[in-house]
Amino acid sequence: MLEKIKQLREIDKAKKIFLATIPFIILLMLYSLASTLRHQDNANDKILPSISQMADAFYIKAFVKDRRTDQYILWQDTFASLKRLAGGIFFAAILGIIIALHIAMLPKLDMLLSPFLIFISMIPPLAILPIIFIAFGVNELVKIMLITIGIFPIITRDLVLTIQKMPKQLITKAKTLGATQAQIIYTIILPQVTPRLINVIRLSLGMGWMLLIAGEAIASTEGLGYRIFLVRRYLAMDVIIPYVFWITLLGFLIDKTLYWISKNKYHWYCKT
Amino acid sequence: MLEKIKQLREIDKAKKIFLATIPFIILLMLYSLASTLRHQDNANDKILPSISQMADAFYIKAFVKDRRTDQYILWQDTFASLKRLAGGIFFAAILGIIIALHIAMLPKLDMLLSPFLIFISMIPPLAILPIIFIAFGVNELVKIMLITIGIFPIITRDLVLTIQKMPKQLITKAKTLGATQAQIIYTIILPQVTPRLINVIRLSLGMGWMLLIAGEAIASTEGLGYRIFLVRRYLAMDVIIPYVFWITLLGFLIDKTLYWISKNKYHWYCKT
Amino acid sequence: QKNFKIAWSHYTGWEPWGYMQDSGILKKWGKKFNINIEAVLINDYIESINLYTLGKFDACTMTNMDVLTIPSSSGIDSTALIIGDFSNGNDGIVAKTAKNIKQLKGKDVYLVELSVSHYLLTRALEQNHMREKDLNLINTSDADIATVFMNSSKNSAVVTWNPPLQVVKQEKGTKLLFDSSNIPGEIIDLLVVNSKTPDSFKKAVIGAWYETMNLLKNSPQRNKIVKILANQSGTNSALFEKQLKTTAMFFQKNKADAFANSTKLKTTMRHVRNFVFDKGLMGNGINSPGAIGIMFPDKTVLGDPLNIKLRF
Amino acid sequence: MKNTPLLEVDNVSQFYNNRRILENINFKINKGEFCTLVGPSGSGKTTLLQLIMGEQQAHTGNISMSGFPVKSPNIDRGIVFQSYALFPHLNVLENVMLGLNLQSRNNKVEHKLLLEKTFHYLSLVHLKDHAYKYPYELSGGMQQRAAIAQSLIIEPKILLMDEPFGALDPHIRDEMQVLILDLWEKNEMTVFFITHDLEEAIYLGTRVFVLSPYYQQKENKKSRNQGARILLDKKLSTHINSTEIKNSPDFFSMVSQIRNIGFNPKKTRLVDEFNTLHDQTK
Amino acid sequence: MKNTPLLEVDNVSQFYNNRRILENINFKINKGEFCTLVGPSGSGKTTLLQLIMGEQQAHTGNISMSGFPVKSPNIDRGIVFQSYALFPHLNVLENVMLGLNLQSRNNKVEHKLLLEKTFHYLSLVHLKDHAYKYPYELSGGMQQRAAIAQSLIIEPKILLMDEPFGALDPHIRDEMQVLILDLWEKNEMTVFFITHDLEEAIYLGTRVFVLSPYYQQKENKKSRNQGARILLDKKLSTHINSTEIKNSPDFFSMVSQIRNIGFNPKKTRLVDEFNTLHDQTK
Ligand SMILES: Nc1ncnc2c1ncn2[C@@H]1O[C@H](COP(=O)(O)OP(=O)(O)OP(=O)(O)O)[C@@H](O)[C@H]1O
Ligand SMILES: Nc1ncnc2c1ncn2[C@@H]1O[C@H](COP(=O)(O)OP(=O)(O)OP(=O)(O)O)[C@@H](O)[C@H]1O
Ligand SMILES: [Mg+2]
Ligand SMILES: [Mg+2]
Repeated sequence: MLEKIKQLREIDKAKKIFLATIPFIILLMLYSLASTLRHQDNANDKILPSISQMADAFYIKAFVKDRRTDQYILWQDTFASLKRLAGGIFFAAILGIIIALHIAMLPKLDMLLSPFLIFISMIPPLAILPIIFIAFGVNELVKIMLITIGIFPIITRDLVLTIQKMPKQLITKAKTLGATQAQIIYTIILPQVTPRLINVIRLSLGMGWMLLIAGEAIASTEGLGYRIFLVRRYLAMDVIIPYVFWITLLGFLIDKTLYWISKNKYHWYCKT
Repeated sequence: MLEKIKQLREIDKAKKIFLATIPFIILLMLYSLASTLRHQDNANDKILPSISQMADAFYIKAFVKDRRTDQYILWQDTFASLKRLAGGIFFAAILGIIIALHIAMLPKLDMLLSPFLIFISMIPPLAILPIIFIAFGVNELVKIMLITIGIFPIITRDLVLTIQKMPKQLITKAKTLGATQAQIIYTIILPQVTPRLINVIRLSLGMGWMLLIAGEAIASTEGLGYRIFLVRRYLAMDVIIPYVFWITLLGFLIDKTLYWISKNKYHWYCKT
Repeated sequence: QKNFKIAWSHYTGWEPWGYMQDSGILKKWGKKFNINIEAVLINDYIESINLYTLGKFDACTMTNMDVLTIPSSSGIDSTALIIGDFSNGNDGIVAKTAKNIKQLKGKDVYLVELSVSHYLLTRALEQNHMREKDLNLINTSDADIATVFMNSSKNSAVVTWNPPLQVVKQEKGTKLLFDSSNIPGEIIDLLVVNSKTPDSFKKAVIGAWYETMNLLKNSPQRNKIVKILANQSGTNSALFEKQLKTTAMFFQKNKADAFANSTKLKTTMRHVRNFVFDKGLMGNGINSPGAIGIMFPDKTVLGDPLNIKLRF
Repeated sequence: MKNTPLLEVDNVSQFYNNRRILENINFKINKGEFCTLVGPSGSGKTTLLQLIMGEQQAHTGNISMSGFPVKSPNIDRGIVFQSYALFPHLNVLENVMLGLNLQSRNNKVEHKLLLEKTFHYLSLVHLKDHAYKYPYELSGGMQQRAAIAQSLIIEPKILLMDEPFGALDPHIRDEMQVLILDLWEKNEMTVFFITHDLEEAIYLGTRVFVLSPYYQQKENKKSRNQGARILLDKKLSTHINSTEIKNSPDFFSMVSQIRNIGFNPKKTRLVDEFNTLHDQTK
Repeated sequence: MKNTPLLEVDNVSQFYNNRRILENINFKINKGEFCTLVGPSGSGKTTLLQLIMGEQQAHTGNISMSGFPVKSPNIDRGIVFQSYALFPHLNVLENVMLGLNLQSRNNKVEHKLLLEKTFHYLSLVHLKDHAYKYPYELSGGMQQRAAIAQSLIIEPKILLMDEPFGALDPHIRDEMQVLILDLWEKNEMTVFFITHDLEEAIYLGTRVFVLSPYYQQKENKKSRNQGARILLDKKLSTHINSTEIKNSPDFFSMVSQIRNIGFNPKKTRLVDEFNTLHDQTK
């Protein structure tokens, strides 16, 4: 009888995967159609290359050593970009959670910082690059910081809202159990917002990629964004589209990993 | 005695405003210092213009008619940009809430669309501009759509998470009270997530501005982002910084307005 | 000071800087003068100039126009150390339906406003006795200009440089109306160094550059190097060779010096600075095109001799 | 169809993480019965209610209403939850009126009638003065009363209630008991009522169930993973409005019988013994 | 300091949106008292408790503990909430052990002792078998028991409880009552206990308060915006472990006296009359 429950779950999973693939297949078909039509019109069309053209271009980037650098470009780019993305998001998360915890717990700090934080969150970092360069120099750091600056206000503000929506009784309870201010922050609030932190990171991954690509387009010699920038001048969509697909796939996998962690490690979160 | 409560609130408010201004004043002082130092070094420095230089430049944009277009540039730009921003966010909100409501209520649609939505949310829209141009053309619409495409996945996914965290008992209760599927979606869930929708919009305003500015950089003849990118060609930081400040101020005011709405119209939201 | 940094960005005439860094030529010449030189790629052209102006770099590649609008007007005394080339067809105006410049009247024209494209357009209009007001200019980001043009309305035109110029020229039905070969020697691609940098740096850079030019002009390695440059700029040799054809490179120092000493350069710079002033690119509060002094090799000065910020 | 019971629970078992909570639950409820369910805390009363609601699906066995298997919650079965579950975005009036509004055709005349009815129910639960408060502005007991009114107002065929009077003071509790008995009689409702107050169970019910995991399988000792069963299913005589009954000796002996059967983990009965006690109430 | 009462509530009034909830509340509680507070639903019992906790600040009047004004919640005052308020990210064991852990110095020997103590309390509230479940896996009654153990384990000077036994079945409720009386006696605790069960109030308390808005100011009619007051403050004789007392006639008359005074909106008393009934318990 427990067997039966398991079976039902398996069927459910299969159904889930089947349904999930449908929109992707539709997208692929739509693309092929559009591409074919454009090629009929103009055999040299560059904007919507055929799937096989893209596969060729992707193959070269992924599995043929580049003459200049003697490396596999795709992997080199991927590695460089993932390092930056991870760094940017990591700092944003750390910064976000630290600020959020303290803002939410210390009313004076809240008054002091919250309006400023909202203000900061509205600054389009790409518009004040020279100032950012003055602050962080021109190096790896600035690419990471661009992501951090863009994302941490969102993380911070979302976590502040989350903490503020927690039942006050839990704080009271903790105080009556002898928790110090620090213990309340670190043993009561922090573990309770961690799953939400994971969710906000999932939500801001897209923005993270965008900032990464923008940053790499400004100053860098490798990375997925750099490559896209480079070939964009030639409108080489046969490289761009697979690269974007690859970025999206990576993002998808990171998202799913984070989801898996939050579901398993923080199972209590979904149930309350 | 009720008078006393009121008085206390007033004092609180004054304290709040006082504390809130401190970081701004510090920022201003830091900036002035850095600017003065740079100008001592090089009287013609353009990167950190002095406050009065910026005030002059801003004055010209705001209150002196432009020779070429015979208009007040700042207001023309502001109006153009706000229209686009409002449009982009409006469509994102509508799209987001509609998709989220249906995904959250219809498990099959969830299976069908959720993975695709995550996928979409990871696509950096600026990297696939050519395809976006094919879909929307090169015009006003594309600038609006850039914002919509960037923001709606965040709104949608956040709302889905919000709805999924609502107590299931409320749905059960609604069903036992005779609510149809449509009534559950539109009279039970929708009003309950509206305040969260407002909050997500507040959180994604920053991203909205960023996309707007990026979009206006691509092809346009007016708008705050257009102006920033135009004057960037000669490092006119005396225009860029006030413009960024203006953008940030507008963002701040929009945020505060939304907050005010959510606090007054959805007072029950903060209390639960 | 022992460490020097050069910022460069992707452009046909500047690709050699990447090669000089990777191949060790720069390093070698640095050693000769007991200094370290590094050439750093900054993808975004304007940002590379900004960084140079900020002082993060000692030298930077840019055009004779942008050196006026950014570093010079920001008070950075700059020297056009190397005149690498001038654009001889690398910048151009392409239209979808218009057959000549006159027919552009009232049409949408996509361009990076206030860039050399804008200058080129102004010169083209001048020659056809037209004014900017006759057109509908639309500011466009350099990276997206080809796509924007291709998806724009039927009557539009575009002013741009290579490689996007190559891409739009290839489009079916487009016509090149005007290009920089119609105003030869006016759009000049330079390596600009901060005038304060020591001679050792300047000499080392000049040495390295012309060694590379020598290799590129005619040597057994030429084809190999072109391949590398093409690769580095994201294309293949054939297309890159095409770009080189429209770029008038100065392979020898004496040719470049001769160009610098010509009176043509003075005329050009007068045109350019008038354009720059006219568009307000020298900044607020500057009310004469002569506010910035430009000194030529013969020590004559165009503009304010007390405020020399650009030296050839 | 007189012979079809209104609600039939047929050999239902339920698990959480491989732990058996309910085991072979069997009973039939006819139209018009007032069944009360008592049992130790954590025995699975709420779980059983969720199965009947259709909020969860039973892992084994079947549950049917009027002969049709139960699917998802619907208007046939009204419910009052243990945790009150009011809609936070509606004030008390709107919460109570919700069921009526969901089914109304939205004309003015009707609206006025519905409003009147709502205020009638609000006064029944003493919330008339608080009609415009939102749930977060209510005390625990007030929320519970609002939830009761919300469910009663649409007069469902069968009403499921999970410790509905738990947070009420004695005065209002008495009134609520009278109210629910009134409505039950007047509207020929069927009620399934969970409570932890044995006296309330006996006083209100026409039939009382005891759900408990404290029993022995056969002669053996208690097995490790055994779920709760219904250890007593007894018909009671109805006694509406006679609060006096609570002091009768019969009443007391009944209470202590139930406590012995269901609530004392040390005194476990054989299932066989129980089976003979299962009244046949068809 | 013998003369300083442990808790002093001095002329406290409280408002919500200009509506008066509590009006001129005055009382003193000495160390070792077991005070129970009853009152109609919505009369302001929970609000009063929040004021004593320091969760809210009184709009007028003062509240002090051992002579010092009450500020924010702290370890002196333990609490069990009406809505159980367990930490969702901790399992039952961790929840109950939390108070001990927060104060421990984290060495192994001590940890083992604390674990033992925790399991002792878990078995007292019958949750030993559920030690590793998370709150969302518990029934209402189990959550309430976990919350009780969580607060009792740190043996606070004064324990505030808001309808702590509301969701418990009669068997466990009896046990909990005995447990709390045991601990009270053993640890010389002071208890402030809100309940809606009058019998429980009288059975447990050494002193009972009735908080109610049903009274008349002077000879006039009930005023529109009057808050709840303490209408009865009565010392009781202690009677630990003698459940029999619940059936004595004294007990019944006491219950009906309280119901008449505090719970019937129709029978309102004059405040003057009340003032004479306020026992002086110093
Ligand atoms: N979501 C869940 N996951 C795991 N176990 C659960 C879950 N919900 C309930 N349980 C377990 O099921 C058992 C029965 O719970 P249920 O809520 O039905 O009890 P109950 O009889 O209503 O108790 P109470 O009178 O205290 O409300 C309990 O042992 C509980 O721990
Ligand atoms: N946040 C709030 N905003 C406005 N009014 C409130 C709020 N909280 C409580 N009230 C009001 O205060 C009064 C007292 O509430 P309180 O919770 O103290 O009652 P209680 O005596 O604990 O009732 P119960 O026995 O039902 O728990 C009620 O009328 C309630 O409507
Ligand atoms: Mg239950
Ligand atoms: Mg209460």
